[in-house]
Amino acid sequence: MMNVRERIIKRAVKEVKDGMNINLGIGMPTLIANEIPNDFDVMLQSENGLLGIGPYPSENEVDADLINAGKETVTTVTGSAFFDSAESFAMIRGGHIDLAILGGMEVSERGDLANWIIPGKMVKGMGGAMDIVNGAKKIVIVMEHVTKHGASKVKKECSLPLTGKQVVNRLITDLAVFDFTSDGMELVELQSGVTVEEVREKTEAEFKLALKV
Amino acid sequence: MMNVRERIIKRAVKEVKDGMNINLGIGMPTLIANEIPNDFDVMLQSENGLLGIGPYPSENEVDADLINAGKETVTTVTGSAFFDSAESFAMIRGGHIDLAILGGMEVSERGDLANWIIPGKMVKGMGGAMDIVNGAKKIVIVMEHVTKHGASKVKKECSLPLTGKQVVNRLITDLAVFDFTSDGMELVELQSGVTVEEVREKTEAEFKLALKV
Amino acid sequence: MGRAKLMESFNQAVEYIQDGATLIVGGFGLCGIPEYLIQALREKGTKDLTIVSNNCGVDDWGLGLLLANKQIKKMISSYVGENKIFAEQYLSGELEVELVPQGTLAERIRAGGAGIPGFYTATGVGTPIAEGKEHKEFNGRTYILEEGIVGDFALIKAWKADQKGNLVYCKTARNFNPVAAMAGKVTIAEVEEVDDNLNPDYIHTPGVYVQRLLQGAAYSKRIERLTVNSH
Amino acid sequence: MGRAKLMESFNQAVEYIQDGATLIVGGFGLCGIPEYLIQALREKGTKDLTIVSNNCGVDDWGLGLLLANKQIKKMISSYVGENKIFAEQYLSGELEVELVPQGTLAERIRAGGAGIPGFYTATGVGTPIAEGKEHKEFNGRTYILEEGIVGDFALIKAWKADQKGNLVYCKTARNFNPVAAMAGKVTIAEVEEVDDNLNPDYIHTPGVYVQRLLQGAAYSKRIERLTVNSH
Repeated sequence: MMNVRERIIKRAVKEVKDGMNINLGIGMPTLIANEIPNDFDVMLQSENGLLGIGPYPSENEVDADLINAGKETVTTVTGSAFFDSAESFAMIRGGHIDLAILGGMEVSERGDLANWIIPGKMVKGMGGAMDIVNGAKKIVIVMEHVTKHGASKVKKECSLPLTGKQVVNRLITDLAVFDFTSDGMELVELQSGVTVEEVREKTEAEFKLALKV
Repeated sequence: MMNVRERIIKRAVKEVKDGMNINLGIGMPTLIANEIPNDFDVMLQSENGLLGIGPYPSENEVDADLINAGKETVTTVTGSAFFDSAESFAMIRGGHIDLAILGGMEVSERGDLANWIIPGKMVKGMGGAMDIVNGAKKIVIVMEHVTKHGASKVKKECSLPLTGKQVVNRLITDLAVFDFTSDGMELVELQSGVTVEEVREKTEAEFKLALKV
Repeated sequence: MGRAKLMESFNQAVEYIQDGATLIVGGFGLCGIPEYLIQALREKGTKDLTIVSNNCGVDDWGLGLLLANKQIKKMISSYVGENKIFAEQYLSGELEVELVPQGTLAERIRAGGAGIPGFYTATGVGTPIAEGKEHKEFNGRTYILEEGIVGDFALIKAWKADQKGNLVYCKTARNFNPVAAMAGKVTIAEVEEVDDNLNPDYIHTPGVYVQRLLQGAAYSKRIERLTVNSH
Repeated sequence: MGRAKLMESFNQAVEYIQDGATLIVGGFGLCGIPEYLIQALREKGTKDLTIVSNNCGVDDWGLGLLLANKQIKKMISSYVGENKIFAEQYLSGELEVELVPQGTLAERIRAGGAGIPGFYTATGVGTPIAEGKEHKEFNGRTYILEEGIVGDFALIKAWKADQKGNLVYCKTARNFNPVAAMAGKVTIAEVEEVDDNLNPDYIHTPGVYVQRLLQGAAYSKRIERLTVNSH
């Protein structure tokens, strides 16, 4: 049986459509790249200044001048392009990235996202997350549904400082998939073996059921 | 004896210092390029997207993809660079051009410039002039002192719509050279054979005399 | 909008441009203009266009072709002095004109493409251009607010492209093309050459901005002011 | 500021950087940082610096060297999570920090270099970043005003330069370097190679932005996260 992260990743990769330009966040979202069908013509953007991220390099290929936004050494695919940081975020802020898949700490029922800071813990910074959630055409958040203590991360209101307000289009957890529209939050899919009751029990947010569920 | 334009050009070229990046306006200012000493390391900027304008091409060298802001075919010098229009005006607006020499229709005693439109005549547009006068580090205007009807073009207030307000640093005419500071307009040089009285007579604007005149 | 597709037909490429659309068109004078796309648009006859472009061609070439065919309702430009038909249509009230300083125009187009709805500039302060615009002081200097421009379509011309839509421009034919590419909801690029070995360090317009790509043959590249060195 | 001069000495290049100066420093993580200029600045010992840079190096490399030497008063960055000394100095109140979203930071630096004192962005609306900032609606969406950043100096790293100061960067080592170059009142660039045959179509930073130029040897180019493909 798949573990929690595998479940989330397997579902998240279905968001990827042929021909898209995509930004994948650091951590779990980065792993989605490996699952994209080989015959898809998809370009991955790295906000430090690359469109067309390739696989990790072999030891011989490692190039200190070629890294992704997570500061990992990478390679490029055919047809890639490098650009500066202002150009990179022009691309993001201007709505030219079709899809961004990012990790989350909390998502609220109105589609607010918190994923950059925990008060009381050391400040690290938001990096490009605030730009991406306000810029990319579709924002998909992937996260575990509950904390390790069992508390719901899908909340009425985020308790953590926000990364973006009403920015999430879709949330994928290990239990379910939700969409956020002007009508509110809607459960659109259940992960295999999960019931609506279980989702209700583990979700602080209020949500409606899509007709098809 | 030099004609009016030659006088102005000969004086204007003295504004050019070794090591400068310079934008020369269309018309009379363009002619200044020919007078720049050969041993000066000066780069001429063309606001359509070139730093490092060279001489006009020979017939064999003509390239439709290589023009200046006056839409004339040109060449490039060694060490030139091409860029897009946003980058070109970032360079201008951001104060990275040391000197711009432009033509004028009227200059006021406060350093206002009018050089883009004559009400009642066909509208053509300001091109890059408004950006340049607010952006380049030093703005030098070259123009004939009086109209062909003998009226002063150096005025108390411009009668034509402005290109820029309090933007002129120096005005060079066929009669004299003026500077504009927070203290007002000051006559700093006379062209050869011209008297202060003649300048006063042909100038509507009020100006002081610099000590050295 | 997803990624570039190399198309065969210029007519097909402009098929979805509707009457009343706003188009951002690359080029400076006649240098670097999308020759074939303009001609296809003339054939299609699309009307009431708002065109954002630094200039409006000459009477018988470039955007002047659309003007002569009365397809343009409004021009947003910095300089339109090369065109007699322009003057006639403007004076008769057929054609609206919004004059924008060249640097402000370039920056407004870039801003539109970069998701920036407005920015402040000193350009135009104290001139007719500033009338009706918000003024604001920063560090004791006055600036005016200018807004980003987004086009329903952008029509641009590059030198080379690869099949991912990455573009490279030639010399000063670059001009407004890269910013226009950014600001079209749909950007249609025509190029002289398709080359799948472009160096990723030297791409001027990343393919993400290009939705349709076409290769033209035998470009006219008319010269407005042929100037040669006499000695 | 006139044009670039190729200099011999990194120490001489940073000589005029005074205590309390604001520096814009290129690089993303340890990629594309001006290694030698940072080291020269450490030797010089200049204090109370305000540094605008996406990150702050690691404890023993990059801007972390200046931090360890207590030369930095304030950091303006988007992400500073790689540095333990940073955490200590921040918690003890020795170090001020202004966190700026990465895209806003890049655009603020570009704006500073481009003579744009402020622009509107949706980034940060509804978050702590928006507090105290002017909000404005454009077409029904809310944006906040962000201001341009200008540095007394910019310290940058490029791959190649010619003697006119034109620069070319390598791959993702480009990052913040081109915008930093624009926004320094004095821009000091260090490069790996001097090559007077750069192609003018492929210049990333035109020489107009570069006032001092130096060539470094044997760059360390430390890698923060070496990641290799296991198969």
